[in-house]
Amino acid sequence: MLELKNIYGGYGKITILNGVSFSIPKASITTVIGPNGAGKSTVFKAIFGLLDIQSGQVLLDGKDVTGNTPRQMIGKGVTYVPQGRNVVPQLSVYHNLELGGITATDQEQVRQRIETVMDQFPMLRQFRDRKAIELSGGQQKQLEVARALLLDPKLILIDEPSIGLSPNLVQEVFQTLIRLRDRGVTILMVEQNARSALAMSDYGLVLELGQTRMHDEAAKLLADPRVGQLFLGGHVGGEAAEG
Amino acid sequence: MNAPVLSVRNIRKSFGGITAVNGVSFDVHKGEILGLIGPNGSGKSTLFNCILGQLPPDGGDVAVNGRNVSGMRASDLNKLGVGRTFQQLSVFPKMSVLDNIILAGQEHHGSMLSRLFGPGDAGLTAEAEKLIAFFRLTHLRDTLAGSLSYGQQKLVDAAMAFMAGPSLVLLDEPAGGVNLTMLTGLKDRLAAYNAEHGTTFVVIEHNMEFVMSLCTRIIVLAEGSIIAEGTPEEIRANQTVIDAYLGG
Amino acid sequence: MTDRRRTFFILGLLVLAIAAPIGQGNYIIYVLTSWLVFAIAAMGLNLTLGYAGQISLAQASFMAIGAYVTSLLTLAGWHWILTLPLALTACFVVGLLLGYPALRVKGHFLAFVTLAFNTLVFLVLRNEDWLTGGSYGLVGMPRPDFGLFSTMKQLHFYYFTLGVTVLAALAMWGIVRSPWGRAFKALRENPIRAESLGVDTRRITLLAFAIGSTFGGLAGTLIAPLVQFIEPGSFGVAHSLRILLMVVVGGSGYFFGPFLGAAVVILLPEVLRFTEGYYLIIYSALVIVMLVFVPSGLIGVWGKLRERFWPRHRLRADMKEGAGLK
Amino acid sequence: MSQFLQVLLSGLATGSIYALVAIGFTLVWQAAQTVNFAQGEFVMLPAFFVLAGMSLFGLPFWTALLFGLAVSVVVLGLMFKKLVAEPILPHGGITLIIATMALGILLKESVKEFYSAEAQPFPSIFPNDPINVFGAVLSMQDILNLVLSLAIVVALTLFLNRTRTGRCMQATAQNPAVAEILGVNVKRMILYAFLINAALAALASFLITPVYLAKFSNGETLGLIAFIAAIVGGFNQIRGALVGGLLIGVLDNLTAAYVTAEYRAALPLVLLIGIILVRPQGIMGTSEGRTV
Amino acid sequence: QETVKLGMVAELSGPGAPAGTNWRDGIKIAAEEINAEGGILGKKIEVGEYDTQTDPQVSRAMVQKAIDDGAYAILGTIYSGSTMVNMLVAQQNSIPQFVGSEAPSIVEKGNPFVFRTSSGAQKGVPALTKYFTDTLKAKKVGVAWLNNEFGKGGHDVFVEEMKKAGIEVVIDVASEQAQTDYAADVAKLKEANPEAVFVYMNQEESARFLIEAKKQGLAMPLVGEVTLTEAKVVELAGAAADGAIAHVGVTATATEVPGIAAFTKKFEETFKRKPTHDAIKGYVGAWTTKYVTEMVGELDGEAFSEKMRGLCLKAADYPKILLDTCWDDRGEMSRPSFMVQVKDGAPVVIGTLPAN
Ligand SMILES: Nc1ncnc2c1ncn2[C@@H]1O[C@H](COP(=O)(O)OP(=O)(O)OP(=O)(O)O)[C@@H](O)[C@H]1O
Ligand SMILES: Nc1ncnc2c1ncn2[C@@H]1O[C@H](COP(=O)(O)OP(=O)(O)OP(=O)(O)O)[C@@H](O)[C@H]1O
Ligand SMILES: [Mg+2]
Ligand SMILES: [Mg+2]
Repeated sequence: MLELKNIYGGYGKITILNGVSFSIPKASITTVIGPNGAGKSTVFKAIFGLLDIQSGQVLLDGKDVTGNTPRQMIGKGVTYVPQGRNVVPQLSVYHNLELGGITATDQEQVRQRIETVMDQFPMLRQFRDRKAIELSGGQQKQLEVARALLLDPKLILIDEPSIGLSPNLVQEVFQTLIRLRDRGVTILMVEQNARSALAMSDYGLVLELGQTRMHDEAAKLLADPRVGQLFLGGHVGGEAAEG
Repeated sequence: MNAPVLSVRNIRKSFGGITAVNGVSFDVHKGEILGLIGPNGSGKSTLFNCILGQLPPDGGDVAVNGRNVSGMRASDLNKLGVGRTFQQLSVFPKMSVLDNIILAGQEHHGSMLSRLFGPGDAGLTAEAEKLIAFFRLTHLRDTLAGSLSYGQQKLVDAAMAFMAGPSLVLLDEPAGGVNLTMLTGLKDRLAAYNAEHGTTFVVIEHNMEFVMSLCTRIIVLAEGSIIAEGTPEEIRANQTVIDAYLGG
Repeated sequence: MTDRRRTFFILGLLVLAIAAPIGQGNYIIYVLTSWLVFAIAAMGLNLTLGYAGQISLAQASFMAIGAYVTSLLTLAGWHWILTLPLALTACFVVGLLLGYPALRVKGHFLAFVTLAFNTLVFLVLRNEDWLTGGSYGLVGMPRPDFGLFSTMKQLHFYYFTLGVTVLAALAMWGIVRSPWGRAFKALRENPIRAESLGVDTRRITLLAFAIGSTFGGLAGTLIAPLVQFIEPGSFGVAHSLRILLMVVVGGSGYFFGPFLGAAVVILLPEVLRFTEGYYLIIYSALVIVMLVFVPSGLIGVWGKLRERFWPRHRLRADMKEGAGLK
Repeated sequence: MSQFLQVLLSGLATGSIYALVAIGFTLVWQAAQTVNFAQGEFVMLPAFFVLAGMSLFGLPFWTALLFGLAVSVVVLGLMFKKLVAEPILPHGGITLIIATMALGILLKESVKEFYSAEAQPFPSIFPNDPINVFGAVLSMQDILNLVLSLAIVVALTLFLNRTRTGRCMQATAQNPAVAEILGVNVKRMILYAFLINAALAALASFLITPVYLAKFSNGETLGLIAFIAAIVGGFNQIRGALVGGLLIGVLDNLTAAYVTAEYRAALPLVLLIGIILVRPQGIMGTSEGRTV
Repeated sequence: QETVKLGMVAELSGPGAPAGTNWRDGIKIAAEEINAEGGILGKKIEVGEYDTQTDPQVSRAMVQKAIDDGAYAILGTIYSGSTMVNMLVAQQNSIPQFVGSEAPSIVEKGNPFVFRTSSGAQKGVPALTKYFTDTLKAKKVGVAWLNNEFGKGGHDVFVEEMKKAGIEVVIDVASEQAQTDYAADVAKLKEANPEAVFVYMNQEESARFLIEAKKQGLAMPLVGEVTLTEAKVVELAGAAADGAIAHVGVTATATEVPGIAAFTKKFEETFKRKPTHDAIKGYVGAWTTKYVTEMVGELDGEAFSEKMRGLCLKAADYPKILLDTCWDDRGEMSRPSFMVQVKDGAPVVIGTLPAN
């Protein structure tokens, strides 16, 4: 489905990605983990056309999409939820959602989907006409996640959806991702909430120093003592994370 | 008995029809690590902003060490030893990591004038470097803080909170985006600091593992009001909290 | 730049500044002197704009205040050196006042508020002619005489101005290198966060304006004896804009930016003389081109060129620490 | 009494001109979140395109107007966007503001050097016959200015808030990075904003130049007063421009007639400072919301 | 020395550009003619152009530069504010200077090197007084003026003169440079209803004022000094300018004077527009430099200024001086002047006033 071949790239003169290669199959969830600053978000930017790639290739369904613009990527069925806060501050919640489906040809369908996601995140309906900037941090994140679900994507790139979400909503988001995967959508996710994320994923990917260190079934990574020691807070095989 | 380090009485705040904080009162005593949790939009950040002078509350009082500080500006509160972090990333993007951290401490050293005529770093470089090393950012010491990754900025933010040697720190989601290993370090550091200096912490966090293992007492907020209060064990077992927040 | 190289560089500049006017005609010396004067004004604005991030289009009005105070008093027989503290204090105080709107608005709003202030000062200077001479201005201010060293001659006045400039630059250097400088930057980057870290942003904002304005006033106290004529029109909004462009063209937020910027603005008409009336067109077009390619100003050009022609790809800094997972 | 009425009505007429220009400011703000310091020059220039069309190509007046409109849209819309706004926007708002200051000088000086330094007469589009209103005199032109600025405010407000394209423009202005990852055609939205702005500037130019006369320096005060009108009215609401423009026009005339002519120019400035101190978002403006 | 250098220092950019460019172009014509006649004392003249950007400080630098470049005489500047500063520099270097400024104070500073090319406001405006007393027989007048250093000069002299003549100034309206909205000004004049209004503004302001006056139906005579009836004003104001009256020193419309007619023709051919009085002033300044230098017989600034004081040149002997002209010992000039009125879109000379 998605394949990265030996990607090098970075910001200005600094090379951050030093040969990232991996491929993920269709209809799977892959979680990327790694220390802060490893380059996880940078990989997502590289895929989505937001980074100058010095060398290497990004293949989507076998076709070379290296250097495509974000608009082209959306056209090919890829959506992206970046890290941090990404709402349009002065537009209402509803209009923010509407923007999520701006590229769709069938606006009627978008409207229906908006109703669906508002059922899923009732807060959105409650605050439908408030400016997005007025929402709390977690509410804004809900809005963003909901917005990414409005199109019918083939591939979702989602960068740390759990930041700021309350535990029950993290579960809700993860459940939604699982349902999507079951419908055939491919999901590539970064999570620091790594133990619960890996627990629901098919594959795990460890990134360090801008290089892929490990790529394996999620369960195997969870069980790997070195991974636990280095990236999962040192409590290998300990009690499962709350939430 | 000593006055509580922080005493919040009946704070209320609403935004055009929405009541964000609805009469919240609680005390925090010296040396406590208090957790503040609750669903998204329950008013936690707003409460912090009201306590710390970033937002004027509609009503209620705040006292620090027995002294009424309602309406006091954030910078003055900070000089009383009250530090905080923000939920959003809030480093100074076009300043180096080192400068960010020195800045967090400099206003506590000497008078305004002595800061003009004294040394350029107010004598804080060594202390700042220790913190940078602890958070594994040494290689980024002279990098502009704005070009760090999300988690790294979060760490710089946390480091700044330690810089002034405060007696009370309010942390708004310090763990979000921080790698689990680093998070363990942060937690240990907070606990050690608390034990060593008797510093009091109030922590908003959605990461339950972090909250439960760090905090001595937890307050749960929902729709602007306190719905539960107790030890981590009590909270974990509280059905109302599970329904409103933790989920099944 | 290492400290040693920087010291050499600065000494070199100083020698250059001392040697520059020797053997030149009066006109060239006059131009060099006004370069120094405007560099001082731009240095002040650079503190307000470049370091503290508060855009101000009122710097010319502080030159006006400095110039009028000095002129009125020297015409009344005071010695320049005695008028100086008065002029600077006046500018400091008015600068504090100008800072007040900045506590409420930022960016372009502030630009227009300060612009409005500049116009108000202009109107007062023009309309209160009992004091200021109105639109006829004031003429014939004496140049200061320091016993053995009289500045009546153009060259002497240049060295006098150079001396003042060096002192002003040292003062500015002290300010931006101190914790105050860091607080100014913090104000520019994230005032709310700065406030929560104990930076009294209100005071720092007002100071950013007051100190910047004082430098403007200092430039004013020099322009009065230099030109020996002042009138309200010489301190209009267009001049504030000119000073702002000096700061930006040189490189705002860089210590030497204002010197470079002032040099360009003052000397460019000379270089472009052959283009006759077109030099303003060429100049403004060049400014736009520069902002497209080197938004950090001329000071950044060298870095940009080096990157363009000798690109150096750097490895990420944590690479040599090695991976945790082999 | 008739003097008062005259001053009031003339104030409204002048105010509607300020409003026309101020609309451009608020539009560019809502659609690109930047301020065009050359806006006054943008209004000065189209009249010269028309004059050039008439004198260089011998076009009849109405054709020359269309020609002027077309050239304005290309030069002040398309070229401004391609050559100035788009490359500089990523460097930040303040940089673009300064670039537009330089652009203002460039336009002004170019007109002066390549066309004329002197004022030029400009034919009026509407008959200039005076219309008597209870002893005060207005012209057809005055009334049309008022009606047009009102109509434009309504149309633009509807466009920005009620259409998807309008909202995409707002999104682009407020958070271009997000607009881009959502698939909004960011460049196109910026282009729309500047094209509309250019067309509006041209329209304003054609309406006001018969009264103001075509002169290279016309933009200086006009730009300043229009901007003040926009702030006073409320920068983030198109209708703020109308309110601010009319208010300043009327107050300016009243001051000149009844208070002081010497300090007449100070009035809008004092109003500006006053408004900013008591209500920074302007009379009609809404606050930008949460900051912490 | 091969050539005689003249420093043309004028407002080539900035708000003064219209005046400055005309001044320059007048001088260009003069320079061509002078060189065609063999230059000054047999040496070709070379005119260096220096742009003051309408900024007094720059103008000072430019005069300094012209002198550093070896200028024998300075031609300029026009804006009084600039002249006030830069004449100090010319004086220090003993360089004669012909200026286009009309502010009274210029010749009151005791500067022996400065000479006017048109009479100052304190001569021009009093010439008008007679018109108010004798022709209009006015008892109550109004004044509308531009509040800058040009307008204020005229305004002050006018108010003084009216006081002396026993005429009451019932309404006094100041306006701003580049003002576009004259509604309040005209409404005030209309309300006060004086018998005549003295209008003292620059060209475009005059035109805008006339347009608004027509719109509101201001009925009394509008009388100005120089600018009000200039071709440019008439072009801008169109029909609204009809009836406006002004006193002018020299004017391109005074075609019955042969020198002026010839100059006007040449200017129109070269520059495709009508010359303003600034163009004529520049022209006269350049020619005077030639005439007087050749009287002195050598290039000597001191001797030149000595000669100029109290000098009278007759147009019959010195045709390019255009009209009989005298300079007093302060550098003030006097020559006959004209009353002009706009009729059917063209200024027409309605009377001649003797030199005063
Ligand atoms: N805009 C930028 N300019 C320069 N360097 C950057 C920029 N953004 C990130 N970097 C650097 O690139 C490296 C990787 O950043 P990235 O954001 O990809 O990390 P990450 O793995 O997502 O970390 P985190 O878990 O903290 O989100 C970091 O060292 C960071 O300093
Ligand atoms: N400036 C504002 N204007 C309008 N509403 C606001 C504003 N600030 C906060 N609110 C509202 O107040 C409520 C509480 O917000 P707050 O940020 O305190 O929540 P929180 O508990 O911190 O949530 P989270 O866990 O998501 O950060 C929310 O419904 C929010 O929409
Ligand atoms: Mg990341
Ligand atoms: Mg919050």
